[in-house]
Amino acid sequence: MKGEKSNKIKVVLLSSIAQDLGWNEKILTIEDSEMTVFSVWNLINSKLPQDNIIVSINQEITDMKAIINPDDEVAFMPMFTGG
Amino acid sequence: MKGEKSNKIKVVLLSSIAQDLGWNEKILTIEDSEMTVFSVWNLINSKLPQDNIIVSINQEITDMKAIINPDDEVAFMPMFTGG
Amino acid sequence: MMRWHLCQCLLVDNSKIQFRILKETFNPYKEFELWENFNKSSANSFFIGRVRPFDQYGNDLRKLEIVHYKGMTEKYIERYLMKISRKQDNLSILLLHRIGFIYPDEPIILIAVSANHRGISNKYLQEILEFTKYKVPLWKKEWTFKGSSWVKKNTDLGFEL
Amino acid sequence: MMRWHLCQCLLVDNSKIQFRILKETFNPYKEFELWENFNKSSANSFFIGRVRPFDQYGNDLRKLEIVHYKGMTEKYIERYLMKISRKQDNLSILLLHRIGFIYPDEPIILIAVSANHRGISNKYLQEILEFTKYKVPLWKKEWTFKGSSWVKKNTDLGFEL
Repeated sequence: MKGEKSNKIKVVLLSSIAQDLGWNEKILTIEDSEMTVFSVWNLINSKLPQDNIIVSINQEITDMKAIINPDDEVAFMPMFTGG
Repeated sequence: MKGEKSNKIKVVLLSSIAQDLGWNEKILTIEDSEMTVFSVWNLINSKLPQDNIIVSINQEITDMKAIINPDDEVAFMPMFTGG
Repeated sequence: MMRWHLCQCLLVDNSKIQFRILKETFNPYKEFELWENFNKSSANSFFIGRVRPFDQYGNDLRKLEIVHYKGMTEKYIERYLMKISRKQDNLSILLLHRIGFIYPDEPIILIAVSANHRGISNKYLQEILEFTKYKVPLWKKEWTFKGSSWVKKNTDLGFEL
Repeated sequence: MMRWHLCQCLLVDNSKIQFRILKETFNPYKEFELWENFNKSSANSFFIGRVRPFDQYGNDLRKLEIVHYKGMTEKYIERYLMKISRKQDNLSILLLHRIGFIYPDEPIILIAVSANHRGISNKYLQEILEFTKYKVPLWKKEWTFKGSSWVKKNTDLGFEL
């Protein structure tokens, strides 16, 4: 049934998170159909604390409990410091 | 005793007050040594109301009860509307 | 007062203040650029007030006339700008105000304030603007195609505080 | 997003909004002049933010780096500017923000707001400025002569509210 459907997601890291983990973008294959942003975070990161992290799905800010769908772009970023 | 001393004052009108009374500046001779701004106002004006008038002596804002000295410059002006 | 016409700039403690009463129109962008070249800070706030094309009753405006009380107007501006320069360190202020006849869309007032923080430059810019509206001896007369009349009351901020 | 690059200007009801994310430095006075030529109102408020010559620890700064999240940054700015344009009629807004490397004294941000009343142009200018500091996906990294570090916290307004 799921054979035709993509099960890949794009993970984007920004600013100090990209620097700390050493990469900016990765394409991941997801197995779990009920995967949350938090489970992606645990998958890619084993050292950074989760505090004060802003997360987005498809460039819309969301929270760690949000469910990820195939083809989604998930991003992890620190607090904004622009202006 | 007072012969050597000037007993003249300069009266300045600004904005709508100058227009309503028809002049901008006058030199007046004062007789009364205890003359107030209010008495100058009564001397020069018999038609305008006293409300919302700003008065100054020597370009410092004061009030109608202030005493005028010889050589003073007394001015009558409406509320400011600049900026 | 003479020193203003000679140096156009006064140092008060660590702050620089400058103002001019102008009989002719001016180019606000040129003024910003000239001034900011010598007053670059991390926060720079500017304001240009221009003549509306209608009078206080909604009629088409031909021109605005601004009258000042020579000597007293300058004294009140100088005293006020010196006061805020003493309250706040490292402030640069430029204030230009037109007098005489000013036509629709021409600038009447320009204010520039530089400071180390955005909150400070914005705060003093607004304070100076309200000051020029209510505390400086300046009067406006509106000339329409039917006649002229003195402005009785200042325009408000445009919203309820 | 493409329409921004084509027309650089969006009409929302009676208001005009415009923003650009810039990789190169710009001349703020030229930008004000070009923009205000088409957006002359009675009240015009402007802000230029420039790079401080020192970092968050007080060391000499070599350069500032600003990173954005391409697509998301533009989307959040556009959505916010459209929201305030719908709240307030007859507003014109210009917002420029630098990304990449920016050197001390160079402009990072320019905001221009035109309105019918001074209170409105000043109010929205400040709102937009605070918005860009706290609500837009933008990050600062400071490069000194010893190394680089990400800015953890925004500078404050400069005074107690």
